[in-house]
Amino acid sequence: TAAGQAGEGSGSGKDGDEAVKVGLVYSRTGLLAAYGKQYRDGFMAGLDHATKGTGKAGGHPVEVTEQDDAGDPGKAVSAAKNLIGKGYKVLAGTTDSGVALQMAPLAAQNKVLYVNGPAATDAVTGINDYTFRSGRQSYQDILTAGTMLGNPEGKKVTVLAQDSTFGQANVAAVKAVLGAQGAKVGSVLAPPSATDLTPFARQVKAGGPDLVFVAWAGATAPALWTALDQQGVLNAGKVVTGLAGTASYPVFGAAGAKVSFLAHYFPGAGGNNAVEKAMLAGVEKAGGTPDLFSTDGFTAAQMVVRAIEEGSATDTAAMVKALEGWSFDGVKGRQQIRAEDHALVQPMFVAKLNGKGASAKPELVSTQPMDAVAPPSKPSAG
Amino acid sequence: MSTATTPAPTPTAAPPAAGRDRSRLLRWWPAAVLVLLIVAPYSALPVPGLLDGPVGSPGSLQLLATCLLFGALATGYDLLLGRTGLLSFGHALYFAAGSYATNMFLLEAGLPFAAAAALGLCSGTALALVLGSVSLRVTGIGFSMVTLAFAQAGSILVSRNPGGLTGGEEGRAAPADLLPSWLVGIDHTANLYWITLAYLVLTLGVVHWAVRSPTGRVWEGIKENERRVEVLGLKPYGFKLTAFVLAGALASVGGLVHLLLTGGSTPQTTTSDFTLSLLVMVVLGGSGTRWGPMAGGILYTWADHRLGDLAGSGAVAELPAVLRVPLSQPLFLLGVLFVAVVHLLPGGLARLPSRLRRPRKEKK
Amino acid sequence: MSTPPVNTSPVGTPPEAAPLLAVRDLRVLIGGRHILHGVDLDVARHGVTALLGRNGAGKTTTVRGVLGLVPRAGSVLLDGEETVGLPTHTLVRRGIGYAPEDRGIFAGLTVAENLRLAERPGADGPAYGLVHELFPELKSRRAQLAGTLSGGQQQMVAIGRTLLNGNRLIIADEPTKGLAPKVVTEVARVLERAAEAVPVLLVEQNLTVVRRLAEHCVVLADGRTAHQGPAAGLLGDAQATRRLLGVGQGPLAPLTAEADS
Amino acid sequence: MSTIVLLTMTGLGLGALYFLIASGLSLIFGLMDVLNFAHGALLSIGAYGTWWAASGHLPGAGPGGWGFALAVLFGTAVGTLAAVVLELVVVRPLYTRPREQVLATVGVGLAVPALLSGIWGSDARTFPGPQALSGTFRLLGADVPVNRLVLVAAAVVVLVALRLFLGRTRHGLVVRAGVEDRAMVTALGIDVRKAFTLVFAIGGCAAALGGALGGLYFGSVDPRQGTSLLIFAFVVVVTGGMGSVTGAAVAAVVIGLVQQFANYYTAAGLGDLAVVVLLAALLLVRPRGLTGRLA
Amino acid sequence: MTASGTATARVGAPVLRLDGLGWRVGGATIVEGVTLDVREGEFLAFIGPNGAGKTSLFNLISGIVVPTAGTLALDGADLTGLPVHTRARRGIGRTFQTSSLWPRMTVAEHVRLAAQARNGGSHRLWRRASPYTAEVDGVLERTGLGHRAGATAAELSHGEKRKLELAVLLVGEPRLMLLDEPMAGVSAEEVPALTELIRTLHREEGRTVLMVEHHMDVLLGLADRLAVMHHGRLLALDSPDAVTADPVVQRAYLGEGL
Ligand SMILES: Nc1ncnc2c1ncn2[C@@H]1O[C@H](COP(=O)(O)OP(=O)(O)OP(=O)(O)O)[C@@H](O)[C@H]1O
Ligand SMILES: Nc1ncnc2c1ncn2[C@@H]1O[C@H](COP(=O)(O)OP(=O)(O)OP(=O)(O)O)[C@@H](O)[C@H]1O
Ligand SMILES: [Mg+2]
Ligand SMILES: [Mg+2]
Repeated sequence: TAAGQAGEGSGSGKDGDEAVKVGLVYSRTGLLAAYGKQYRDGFMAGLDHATKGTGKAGGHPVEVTEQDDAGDPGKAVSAAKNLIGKGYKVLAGTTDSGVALQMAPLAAQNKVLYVNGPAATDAVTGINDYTFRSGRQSYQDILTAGTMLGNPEGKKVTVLAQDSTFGQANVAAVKAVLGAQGAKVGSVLAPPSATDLTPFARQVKAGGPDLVFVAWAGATAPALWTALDQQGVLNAGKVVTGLAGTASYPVFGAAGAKVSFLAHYFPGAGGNNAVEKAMLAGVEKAGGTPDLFSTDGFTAAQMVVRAIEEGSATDTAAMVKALEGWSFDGVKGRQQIRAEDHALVQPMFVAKLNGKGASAKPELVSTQPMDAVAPPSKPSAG
Repeated sequence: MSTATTPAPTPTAAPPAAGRDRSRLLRWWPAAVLVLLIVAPYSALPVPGLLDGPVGSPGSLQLLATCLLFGALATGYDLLLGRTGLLSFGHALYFAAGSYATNMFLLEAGLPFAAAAALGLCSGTALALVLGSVSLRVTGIGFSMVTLAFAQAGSILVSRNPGGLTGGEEGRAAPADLLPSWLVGIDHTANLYWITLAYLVLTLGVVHWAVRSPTGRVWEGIKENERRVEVLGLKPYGFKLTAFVLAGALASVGGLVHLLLTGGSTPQTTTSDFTLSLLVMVVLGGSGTRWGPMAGGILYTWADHRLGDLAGSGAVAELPAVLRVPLSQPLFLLGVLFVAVVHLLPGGLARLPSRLRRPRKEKK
Repeated sequence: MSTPPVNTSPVGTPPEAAPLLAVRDLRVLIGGRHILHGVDLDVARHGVTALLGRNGAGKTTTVRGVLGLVPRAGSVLLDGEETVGLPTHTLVRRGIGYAPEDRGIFAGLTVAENLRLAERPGADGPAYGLVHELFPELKSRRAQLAGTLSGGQQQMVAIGRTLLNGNRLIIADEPTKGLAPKVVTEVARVLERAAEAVPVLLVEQNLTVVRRLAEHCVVLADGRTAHQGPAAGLLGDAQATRRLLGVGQGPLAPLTAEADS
Repeated sequence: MSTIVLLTMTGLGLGALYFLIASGLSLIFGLMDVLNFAHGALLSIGAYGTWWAASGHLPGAGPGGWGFALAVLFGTAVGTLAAVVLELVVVRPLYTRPREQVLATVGVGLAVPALLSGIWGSDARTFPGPQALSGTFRLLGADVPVNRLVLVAAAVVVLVALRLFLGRTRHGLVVRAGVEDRAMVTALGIDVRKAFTLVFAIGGCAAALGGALGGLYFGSVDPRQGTSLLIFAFVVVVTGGMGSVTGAAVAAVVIGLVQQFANYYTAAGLGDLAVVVLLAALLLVRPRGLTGRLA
Repeated sequence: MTASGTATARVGAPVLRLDGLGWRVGGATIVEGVTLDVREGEFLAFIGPNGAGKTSLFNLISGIVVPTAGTLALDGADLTGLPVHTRARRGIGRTFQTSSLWPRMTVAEHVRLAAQARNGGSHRLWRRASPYTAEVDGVLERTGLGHRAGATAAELSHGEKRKLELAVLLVGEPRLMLLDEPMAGVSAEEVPALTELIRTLHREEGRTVLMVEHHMDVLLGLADRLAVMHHGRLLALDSPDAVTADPVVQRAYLGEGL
C-alpha cells in the first residue's frame, strides 16, 4: 500500500510534492446518472476554486480518480475497496442514499475520510467519525417547509409521499418538527410503483389540509402534479415541495405557479456570492450546466482541500479534526460542519416557479439562514 | 455423379496413449484452478485489463469474490433451470432472504454473528419451502408467474420498509461491531474472498453431487417429460420441491456471503431484474452443464463491473458521438454482448471448447 | 446424370426414363452423424413407388431430405429441375402433398384449421368434397382440437391434407400406421385412386399394402439404396424379400400376406 | 359517489393503458410463444419517438391537434420498425431454439433503455401533449381527466383490430401452427417467416402506441418507463389466460379497477400488492388464467 | 398367482375390475359404461375402429384422465381417484400410442431411470445413482436396441422409439401391462421378434397384459380374449375366434381386407 505516514501535524506536509489521491465514487451511469454528472462537474469546479487553479492542496497535487457505482451498492463497495486498497485516504461521492449507507461504514472500518455527496438520508449524519456530508439532509428540507407555514399551531398538515424510506423519513420529520409546534400532521403514502396517482390526490383532498407537503422523487412526478392539479388540491390549501433539478421544472406544468418550493439549491440561489460565481463559471467553462447538486460537489472539493491543507495529506484523524467545526463560505452562503455529528449546517431557500414548460424558471423568495434550519444534533456513534 | 460414396469419417478411433495421458491430466484441471484460486490473495501479479491492480490487492479480491459469488449463485439457480426445467422468476427472493434475515437478526435482535447466520439461513430455506410448496402446484409458465408474483410481493414489502426493518430503498448496512473482526475492514478482504470461494466450492459440490444422485436422475426425467415420470410411479412434486428448496437454501447462503462481502443488504437484490440477471448468467455460460453457469456468472459479473470502467475511459470519451454514446453505457454493452453470445454460441460458453475442437477434427 | 444406381439389385431394371422425381446420391448429416450415405431413387410419373427398409434404415430421412426439411447434399430433380437449394415451402408449392410419419398434426388447432392450413391457391380450389367423402369423421369433428383426436383420426387429417390440392406428387410416410384394418383398406384404396392421377411415393411397413399398390419399389439399408426395381419382381422373389426386408422365413412371419392370400 | 365515479373512470383508464401495453405482448406470446422481454423497450421506443416528433423535431408534428396525431403516428411507426428489426435480427435466427429467443429479448430489453439514457439522459422528459387532453371533464361530480377517454378509445380500437386480425386472416393460424411445428408448416407450402415478422410488427405497433399514449398519461417519458410497466403487462397477460387478447382486455380492466380501489380504500395504498397477490391466487386456482386458454 | 404355463388354462382371480366406467369431455361421451374383469395372468386384447375409445380406456386405467362415471379397482382396492404415480406403483404400467419419451436422454438413461423408479430410493440425494448395467444390457438386448444405447430418444427412428417405449415398460416389471399399439411402425422384419417377446412376458413371466393393436394376425396368436370397442362402449368380449367370426365386427372393423 502507499507509504502513509501518520502523525503529520497540521499545515502542509514535508513531503510536499507527494500526490494526494482522491476517489470519486458516483453514478456515472444508471438511474441517477444526471445527478452524478452535476455532482462531478461541481467537484471539479470546486477543486479548481479551492486550490486556486493550482490543483495542489498544501503543496500536494490532488489526483482525482472517478469510479462508477451505477447506483448499485455492491459496485460502490467494490470500487471503494479497490481505492482504499490502493492507499486512497479520501473518498467522496455518491448520489444514492443506499450506496452512501454502505460506503460510510467502510470509511470507519478502514479509517479513511469519506465525504458523502447529494444522498439526502438523515442516517448518514453522525454515522461515524470518518463520514462527513457535503449536501443537505431531509431534515433541513422539512425545517424549511416549516418556516413557510407561518404559525403551525392547530393547522392541519398532510404529507404526501411515496411509501419508501425517503417518504417515511419525511413524514417522521414533519411530525417531529411541525407536530412539535402544534400542527396536526397526517400522511398519505403512495406505493412507489403506483401508476395512477388520482386516488392519492383524492385522499389528500378529502382530508382538507391547510398545508400539503409533497415529498416525491422519481419518474412519476409529472403524473402526480397533474393529478393534484386536476383534483383541485393545489387550489385548496398551501402546497409545498422541494425543488429538484432543472430538468424537473417543466414537470410541474400548469401546477408550478400554485406551488411553493423549498430549495436546496438552484443556480442563482446563493445571491451570486463570490463562491457561487466561481462555481457557475467553473462548471460552465468545463462544458457542464450548473444545477441542483453542483453545489454538493463543489462543497465536497472545498472540504477535501481543507482537510489536506489544514489536516494532513495522509493522516485521516488530522483531516477529520481539520473539518470538524469548520465554518466557511460556500456556494449557498455561510455553512458550517457541526463538530459533534458532522451535519453540514447550511442555508436553505424558498422559491417560486415562474413560467411553465421549457421556460419555467425558479425565483428566490427568501433565504433561511443556516441556524434556522439546522437539523437536531445526533452525536456520532463512533 | 453417384459413384461409390466415401465412407463416413470415424472420429472415434482410439486416442493414442499420449493423448490419453493428457486427457487424464486434463481431468484434474478443476483442482489446479482451485489451488490457484486459493493462493490468489498472496499474488502480486498484475493482470492489466482484467483487474484494476494486482491480484492480491483488496480491490481485485473484492471483484474476484463478487464474481465467484455470482458464479456460485448461477450454479445454484441452474439446479432449477437447467437440471429440473423449472423457470423461476423469483430466485432473488431467497438470496435476499438470506441477506436480510441475517442482517435483521444482527441489527434487531443483536444476536452474535454465528447465531444470526444460522437463523438467517433457516429463514431463507423455510421461505423456499413454504413458497415452493405453493408455487409448485402449478406448472409451466404459470409456475414462473407465481414465483414472479411472490418475489414481487417480497420486493414491494422490502421497499415499504415495514417497521423500519428493511431500510426500504436504502437498504441496511450490517453492524460491523457484531461481525467477527476478521471479516471487517479492507485488510481482511482476503478472508471474505476465501469465504466466497468456499461457498462456490460448496455450491458446485452440492449441485454436482445432487445431479448424480438418484434424485438428480429423476430431475432430468422431469425436465424432459414430467408426465412420463409419473407413469413410472414417481410423483414429480416432491422431487421438484427438493430442487427448489435446495436451490433456495444455496441462494440463502449466497445472500449471507453477499451481506458480508458488501457489508449490507440492498433492495436491488430483491427485484425480478436480479433473477433475470441470474438467468442471463446461466444462459451465457450454458444451462444444464457442469461449469457453464459458474463461468457465465463470473463473466457477467466481471463485465458488469469492468465495462463501467471501459465505458468511462478516456478512449471512449474521444470517440464520435455515434460510438461514444452506446459505448458509454455498460448495460448496453452487456445487453449486446448477451444477445451476441446467445446467437453465436448456442449452449453458452460451456460449449466453446467442443466447438473449437470440432472444426479442427473435421479438417483432419 | 441418370446413370443407374450403384447398388442396383440383380432383379429389376431402372424405371422408365425421365422420372418425375430423381434423387441422386442424397446425403444427410445431422449433428455430426451421417444418416444417409448416398441414396438414389426414382419416382415414376404414374403409380405408386414404395420406399421400404427396416427401422432406422433412413426412409423418413430420405423423404425429409427430398423436401429440404433436413440439411442435405446431392441432387433432387423434380421434373428435371434441381430442387436442392430451394426452401421447402417453394418446393412444396410446386405441387407436393406430404403426410409425415408422425402425422404432423397441429395439436392446438382444430381439425378444420389443420385442413385450412393446407389450402393452396390453385386452379379449382381446395377439394374438400373428396376429403370429406373419404373421411366423413373429419367433417363431423371439424371443431375438435386435433390434439385430442384418436391416433387414427389424426392420420386421416394428415392424408386429407395431401388430397386437398391438385398435387403433382404425394409423399406419404407410413400412412396406414395405427389405422384399423378396415381403414387401412380404405386408405389403400384412396391412395390407389389418387395414384391414378398423381404419382405417390409411399413409405410403408405393411407389405400387404405394398403388394397391392406399388408398381416400383426402392429398398434402403443403412442409409443407402440397396435395391430398386419393379415391385412385383421383389415381392415375388421370396429369397430377395428375405434378404432385403428380412421377412418371409421361419414360422414366425405371419404379418405379411395372409389377408390377400 | 363522486369518488367512486372518479375511481371507476380512472381505473378504466388505467386498465386501458395496461391493455395497450399488454395486447402486443399477449399477441406475440399467444401466437409465437415468445415471452418478449424487449416489449418494454418497444414501448419506450414508441414513447421516445412520439416525444421526439412532438417536441418539434419532425416537420409538421407538434404538441397540439393534428401535429400530435402525426407525432403519435411517427412514434408508432418507429416502434413497429424496431419490432420488425428485432424479429429479423434477433428472434428469427433462433427459431429452432425457443428458449434462447426469449433470452435474446432479455438482452435487448437491457440494451435499449441503456441506449436511450445514453442519448437523451436518464432523467424523465416532459411529454408534450395537446392542451385539450390535459384537462378534466365533470361526470357526476367527479373531475375525470380527459386523456383517460383517449386511452379507453385507443384500447377499444386495438382490441377490435387485433380480433379482426386473428379471426379474419390466415396469419394468426399460420403463426399458431408455426409455433407448434415450424417445419410442418413449411412442408405445407407456407412461408412461415413472413407471418412471424408480421405478428411481431403488429405486436410492436401495439406496444409503441401504448408507449406513445402512456407518455400522454404520465406526462413524461424516461428510459425505464417501458421496462417498469412490463411487469404489469406480464400480470395482465397471464391473468387473462396466456395469449388470449380478449382475456387480456378483461384482465387489464379488472387489474386497473382493483388497483385503483385498493389504493384509495386501503390506508397504505396496497394496490400493487393486491395485484400480485391476486395473480398468485388466481393461478393457483386456475392455472390457465381467467379465460382458461392453453398456453 | 395360479395360472401359468399352458396357453389355455388362464383362470386367475380378477385383478382389475372396471365397473360402469365412463368418461365425458367437452360434451362428448368418449367412454361409456365399460364393465369388465381382467383376470390374473390374462392376455386381453382390445380392438375397434379408430376413435372407438381404446386409448381413452387405457388413460382411464392408468389415471391420466379421471372417469366421470363408474369405478375401477385393483385387487379389490378402489383406484378411481388415485393419481397416475400411485397406480404405477401398484403395478400398472403402460406404453403410449404416440411415443412419450425423454427426448434428450439416451436410451440407456431411459432404462436406468425406469430401473431406479422400480427399485425405489429415488429420494436419496446423498447417494450416487446406480448405473444398473445389467438392466440396461438385458433389456436393450431383449428389445433389439443394444446398438442404440448411447443415442438420445430424439435421434431414434420411429420404430426404434416404439421399442424403447416397450423397454421402459419392461424394466418397471409391472404386473399389469397396458400396451397401446406396440407394433405400429415396427418394421415387418421385427414384428415376429417383438411378438415373441410379448408372448414370453405373458406366458413365462405370467404378466397380465392389456393390449390395443390393429395388427390382427399378431393378436390372434397372443390373446386369450378379445374386447371390441365401438363408440366408447364394449361391443363384444369373447375368445378371438368367436369375435373375429362375428359379422358385425367384420363389417365395422375388419372390412373386407385388401
Ligand atoms: N435428428 C436426428 N439426429 C440423429 N440421428 C437421427 C436423427 N433423425 C434420425 N436419425 C437416425 O437416422 C437413422 C434413420 O432414421 P429414419 O427416421 O430415417 O429411419 P426410418 O427408416 O424412417 O425408420 P422407421 O421405420 O423406424 O421410421 C436412424 O438410426 C435414426 O436414429
Ligand atoms: N380431450 C378430448 N376432447 C375431445 N375429444 C376427445 C378427447 N380425447 C379423445 N377424444 C375423442 O375420443 C375418441 C376416442 O379416442 P381414443 O384416442 O381413445 O381412440 P382410439 O380407440 O384409441 O383410436 P385409435 O385406434 O385411432 O388410436 C376420439 O373420437 C377422440 O377424438
Ligand atoms: Mg420412418
Ligand atoms: Mg388409440
